[in-house]
Amino acid sequence: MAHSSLLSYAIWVPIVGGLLVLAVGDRRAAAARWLALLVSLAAFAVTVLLFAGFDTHTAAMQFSERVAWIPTLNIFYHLGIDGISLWFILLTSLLTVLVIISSWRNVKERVAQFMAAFLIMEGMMIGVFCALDAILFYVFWEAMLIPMFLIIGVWGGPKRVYATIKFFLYTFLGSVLMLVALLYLYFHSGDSFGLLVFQKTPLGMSAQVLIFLAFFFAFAVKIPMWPVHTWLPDAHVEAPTGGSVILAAVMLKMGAYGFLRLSLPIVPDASHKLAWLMIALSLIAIIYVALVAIVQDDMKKLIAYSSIAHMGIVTLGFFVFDSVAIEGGIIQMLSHGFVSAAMFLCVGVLYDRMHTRNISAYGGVANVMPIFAALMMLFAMANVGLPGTSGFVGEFMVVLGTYQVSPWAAILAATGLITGASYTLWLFKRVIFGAITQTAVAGLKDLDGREMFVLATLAAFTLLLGLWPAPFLDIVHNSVQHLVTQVSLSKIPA
Amino acid sequence: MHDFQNTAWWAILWSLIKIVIVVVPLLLGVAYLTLAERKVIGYMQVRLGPNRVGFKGSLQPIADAIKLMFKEVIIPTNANRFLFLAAPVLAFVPALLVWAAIPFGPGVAISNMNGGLLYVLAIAGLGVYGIIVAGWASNSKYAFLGAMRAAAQLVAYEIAMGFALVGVLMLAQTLNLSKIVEAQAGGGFWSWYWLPLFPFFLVYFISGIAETNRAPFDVAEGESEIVAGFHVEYSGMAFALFFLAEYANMIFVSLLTTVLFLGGWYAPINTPMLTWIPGIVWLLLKTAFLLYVFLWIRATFPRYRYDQIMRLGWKVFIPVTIAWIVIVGVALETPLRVILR
Amino acid sequence: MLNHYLPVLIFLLVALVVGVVPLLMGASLGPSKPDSEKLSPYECGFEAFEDARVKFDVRYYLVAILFILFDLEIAFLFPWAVVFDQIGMMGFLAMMIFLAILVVGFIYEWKKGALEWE
Amino acid sequence: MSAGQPTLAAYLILGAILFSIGVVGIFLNRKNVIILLMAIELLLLAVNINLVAFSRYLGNLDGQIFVFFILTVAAAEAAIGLAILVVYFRNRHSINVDDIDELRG
Amino acid sequence: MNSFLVHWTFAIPEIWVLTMACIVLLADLFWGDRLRDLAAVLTVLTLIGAAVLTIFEMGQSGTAFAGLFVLDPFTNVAELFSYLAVLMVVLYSKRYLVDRGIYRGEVFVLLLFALLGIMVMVSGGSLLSIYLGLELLALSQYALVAFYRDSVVATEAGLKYFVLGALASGLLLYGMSLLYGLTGTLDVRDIADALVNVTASNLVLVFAIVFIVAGIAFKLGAAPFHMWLPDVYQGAPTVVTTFLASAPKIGAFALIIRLLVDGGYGMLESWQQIFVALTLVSLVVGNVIAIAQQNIKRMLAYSTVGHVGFLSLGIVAGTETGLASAFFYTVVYVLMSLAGFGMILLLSRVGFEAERIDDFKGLAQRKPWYAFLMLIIMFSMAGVPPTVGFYAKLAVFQAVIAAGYVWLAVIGVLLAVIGAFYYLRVVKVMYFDHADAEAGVIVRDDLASTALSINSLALLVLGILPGPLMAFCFYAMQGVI
Repeated sequence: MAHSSLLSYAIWVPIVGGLLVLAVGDRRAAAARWLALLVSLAAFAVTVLLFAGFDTHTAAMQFSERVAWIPTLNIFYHLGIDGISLWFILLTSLLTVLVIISSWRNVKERVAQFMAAFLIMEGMMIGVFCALDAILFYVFWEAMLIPMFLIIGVWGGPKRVYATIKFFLYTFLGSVLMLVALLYLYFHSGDSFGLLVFQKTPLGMSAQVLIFLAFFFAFAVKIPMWPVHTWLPDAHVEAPTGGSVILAAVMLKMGAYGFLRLSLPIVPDASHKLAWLMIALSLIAIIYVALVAIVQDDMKKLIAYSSIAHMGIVTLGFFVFDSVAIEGGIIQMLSHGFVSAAMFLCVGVLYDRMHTRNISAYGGVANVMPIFAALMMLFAMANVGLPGTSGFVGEFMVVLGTYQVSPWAAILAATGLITGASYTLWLFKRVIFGAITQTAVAGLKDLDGREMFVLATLAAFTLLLGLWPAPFLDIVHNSVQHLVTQVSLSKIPA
Repeated sequence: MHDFQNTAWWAILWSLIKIVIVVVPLLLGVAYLTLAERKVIGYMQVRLGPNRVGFKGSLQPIADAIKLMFKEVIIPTNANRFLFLAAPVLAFVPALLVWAAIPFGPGVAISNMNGGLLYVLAIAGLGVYGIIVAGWASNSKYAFLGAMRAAAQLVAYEIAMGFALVGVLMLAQTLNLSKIVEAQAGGGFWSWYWLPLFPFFLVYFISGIAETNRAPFDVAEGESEIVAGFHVEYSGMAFALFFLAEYANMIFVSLLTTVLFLGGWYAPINTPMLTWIPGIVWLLLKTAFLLYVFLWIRATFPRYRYDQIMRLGWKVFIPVTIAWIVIVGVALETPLRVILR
Repeated sequence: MLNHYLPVLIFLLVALVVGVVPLLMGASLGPSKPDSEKLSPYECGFEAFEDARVKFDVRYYLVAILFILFDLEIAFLFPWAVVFDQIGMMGFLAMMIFLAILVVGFIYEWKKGALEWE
Repeated sequence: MSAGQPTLAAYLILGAILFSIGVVGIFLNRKNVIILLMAIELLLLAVNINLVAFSRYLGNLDGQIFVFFILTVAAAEAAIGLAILVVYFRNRHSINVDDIDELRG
Repeated sequence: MNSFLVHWTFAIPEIWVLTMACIVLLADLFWGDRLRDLAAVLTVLTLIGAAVLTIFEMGQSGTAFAGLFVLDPFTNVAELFSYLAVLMVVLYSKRYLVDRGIYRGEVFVLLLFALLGIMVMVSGGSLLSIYLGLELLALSQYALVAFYRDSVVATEAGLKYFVLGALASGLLLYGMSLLYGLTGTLDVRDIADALVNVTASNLVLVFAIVFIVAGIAFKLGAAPFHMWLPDVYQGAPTVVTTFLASAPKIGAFALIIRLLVDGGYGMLESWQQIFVALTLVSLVVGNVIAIAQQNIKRMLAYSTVGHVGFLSLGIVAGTETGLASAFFYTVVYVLMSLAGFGMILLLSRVGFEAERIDDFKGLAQRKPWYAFLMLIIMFSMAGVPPTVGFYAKLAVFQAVIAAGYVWLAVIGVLLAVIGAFYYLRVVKVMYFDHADAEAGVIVRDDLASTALSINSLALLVLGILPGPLMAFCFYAMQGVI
């Protein structure tokens, strides 16, 4: 293929660029910012090339690269993407650009390190989406924690240390069990770490269940699913805006991606067997966590809980094993990527001005920041899942798909969505509408150019995905079909 | 009778007989060595020495022994009673025990053991415990100093002594003392080991003087400095045992030097005239000569300070002996070995 | 083998008897009239201090330690010397290497002043 | 071996007893570090008894050669142990085992 | 030539190191006053020379000196890593020693002798030579620990180390004596042959194995035989701790290879069971107790116990792959602890040991580069990719799962998570906390900091490209069984 090392570029351009930014140093902050922006744009360009060269007619892996990496242990540097990965790669590189722009002014300390952390993390996240070798996957998966750990810990809020260590240990704990499962699979797949080989490896039911549970811990923590979600609100509240954006928009997706790439195809029988559990947990996330969200008075925390609920819809979609639902889940992930990112950015905008995230400190923001209010309105609607926005498409497809399999689950999920609508709208009402009660609010200035650009970009994608989802679905479709076929076939040896 | 000779009882009886044959003359020898010492040194200092008891003082040792027997054995306050009394025994027993391996003629010994030299070295080394224990148990500053000096002195000479013996072993190729003497047979005094191993001979004999705590290496006693040192608190028979041990050791060292370096019982020149004289006579003559040297040295040299002993042992003897071992070794690896063997 | 050492054992007993008996004789024949002056340790006429077992110079340890080491090296030399004729050039050279290392150590302690007794 | 001579087992039991005394001495001794050094010597001597007994029993000299080396090493070990003890004493003015408590946690 | 001397050339690296150690000793004795760096420079030359000589004999294998000496790939590879470890220690050491007035040639001579001990252990083909190597190493270590004789803690550490180290030697030796009695030979290969005829349930054999494994565990620092380790690591001068935590572990590993694999592989089941227990206890003790530590040297000591637990996973596996991954872990551990203790070394100065975790507060602001390096080191120790520490864990987990001990691997990974906590704490104080006023200056030492940078970055670079190192370590174990 012509672009045979495009994926490597997508991974290594930001990482190497990040190291360069680091080398520029904190003292030359301006240079570091510009270089970072340049690098992120370059990385974005690479991913756009990927998009341009992608063949939608096949479910096979594209842009494959396979080089022996650690021959002693049969580990390969094996990359490749299908329709499912492609979108997340694009999402990642796009959001990194936006995060860098949005952090332009409001990060003042250790600028170069901050930018570098994001760039390096970008490369690793893309790596997760591209990796086709289990160990490579795991390496990117884990390595990503380091920059995030630092981002929250160094640039975060007052309780950042607690939050970041909790974040790290939760995710680490989840992942190491996955590692054991991957190693176990190695020996049952004829000494290979290839994810594609794993997918063809026959496995007995009990082994499958254990592997599924190991994967489950890794991915459920990351998504996060109830009851292992408790790190997320803390992490979000303490993280700097950029960190929250990446965390919500990309990192959470990784858990879901893991289910798609690993759990479903590798242990289909266990997935079926334990689907009830996954559905139950998803529903709890949708309903219970939404209720929890209502009572929050910290905006970030509220959005964090809403993220958990939204990701519940995603997992629900995956575990009804219906192609519509799965596609819906993927769309929901993308949508959430834009919307939650935007919501966090909105909160960031307010926080930069007021230095509080307490809902009661606001009220009547619309009066002084009309443009901001309008944009935030759009995102709130999308978060609720109003038709015409991206949120609607995903949620609708999931509920539709679920209904065909389990009407009750679909009804419960729909109920949860209504709860979701209530807290988002209530948040919006309390912050944006009403009379100005606080003097500080009266002095707020509307969005500046950078903020406008960032939010507008996201708004565009939100609307695009909501109004015209077909191109998104086209790319995903073949891969999902392939996945559904894989899941439907039992791997238990006869 | 023949059966009896094979029983264990006979073995024990025969051993006892041999022991008595050795020990009784030894103790007499010790007694008269004290007299000889006083006489010899007396003459060297142009005095007469003891001359009242018996003919020209010939009963003096007996008188001394009887006197000591009736003296009070004082045990100082705060002394460790048991160790205080054990110390003289500890000094005396090895002094006797070493004689077990000494050959008086070809194969003639209380025990003609193969590891004779090792045995002798081991037992002789125990003697110093008596001194150290005595000094420690006495609870007296002078005694304690004496004990420390004894230890320091041991540390100074013992290594050189060991190296000196290595030379003998290299030539003799056996640890059996009797066979070491036999290895020196052949010509006459020129085939004895004192000649090829002359440095070892000197080192060994000087170390022997130090081992017996004799002047000029009598720092452990040092009458004029620490008033008799380790045995300052001893009196009566307890003191006598130290005394016996010291003189028995003198004889032993002289005899062993004879065995190792001066051809044991062999005559100095291998002519019929001299070889008719029994070997034991030659042996005793040589020993007597060395004993005389002991006394001569005592009368001649001032006492070494213990740091000087240390320097002598470590900085002179050890380098010399190591070098000579190498020289002997090299010589043995070359045609020169014909001369040495 | 054992018959070489039986005499030694007997000799040991004899020597003990010969050592202990005079001591007992001296104790029984001699007078025993202790008084505190007589029993106090000799101290050149001064009143005796309570305990004479004072701490002493660390140098004793140093030299004693060196002594232990050298003394054990001799333990290697003895068997070597006894079989000198049978081990040939190999054995000779091996011991020379050993001695060379020993000498290195010896030079070291000499130069470091471990042998200076002042 | 003739009757009446100690059997191999007897030597091994002796070795085991000595070894146990050494180990117990190291762990139960609360008084003096010198006693620890002695206990260590005892361990090595117990091993030596084993080796010599085996060597004689097997008619194979290797064990005795090993003993030779162990003796030397034991001496070197004692030398270093004493040296450390001396520097320790200089710093702390005590060789009481219970006083060795500067490092804990 | 005498048959004893056949292949004597195999021992040329050992002979070279011995000769040079003597030369360094004498050279320093005579010219050390005028040329203060003489000993250090000569030591570095010695190491380089030894490496060259070792590389020259790579590929050869066989025994020499009537079986006392073994040359195989493991010998070469382990020796090369030992040189590297000592080299790093020497490069780091100067300023620390100068500051404390103990920059003396003896330190380097002792290091060389310790190295020689390791080399002899690594190439030991007989219980005798292994024991002698072990003791040469141990005696040098005791002396090194107590070398800083004005320090109360150092001398106390030396005393503790000595007593427990001697106890360990005693245990090992007792086991060796039983093994000798059972097989009638000291040569490990002959022992292996002789053990074929001994039933595994033979009580004497079981005793022998237990004692030998206990001795090895002591030397390795595996719990519950780890009591000496925290005290010694904390008390010893940091230069010495750096050494203790590096090359000697290769030596201890060699004990396993030579005694248990070369000699006792027939008894695999017996010692495997003991190692399962050792692994479990080490993992738990090391990782859990480390959390409570305030002193970073002590923390790293407990972390060592934890690492020993991890590397024993590979030994538990007992396969060639398992041993190879355990060896790889050992090598990686050596690299990591060199860097970790090297960092403490560099940050310390007179009157300030930089050994409290709080001393690292705000390092990211004061010295971002050092903080970054320490970050790499800590994450590598925690086993987080993309650092080489991860692959070490990966390899042993893989081996132990292959051997069917999935449960052990699960416990291992869980404790790895607990372990991550205390490493993160160091990162936390460096990056998230603000500096105390007192902890300011860092004295320049360009050579050492360059070495440290290389060492630490190597953890990262090897994490991205671990292939060659791993292949090298696996090569070392080729045909070991």
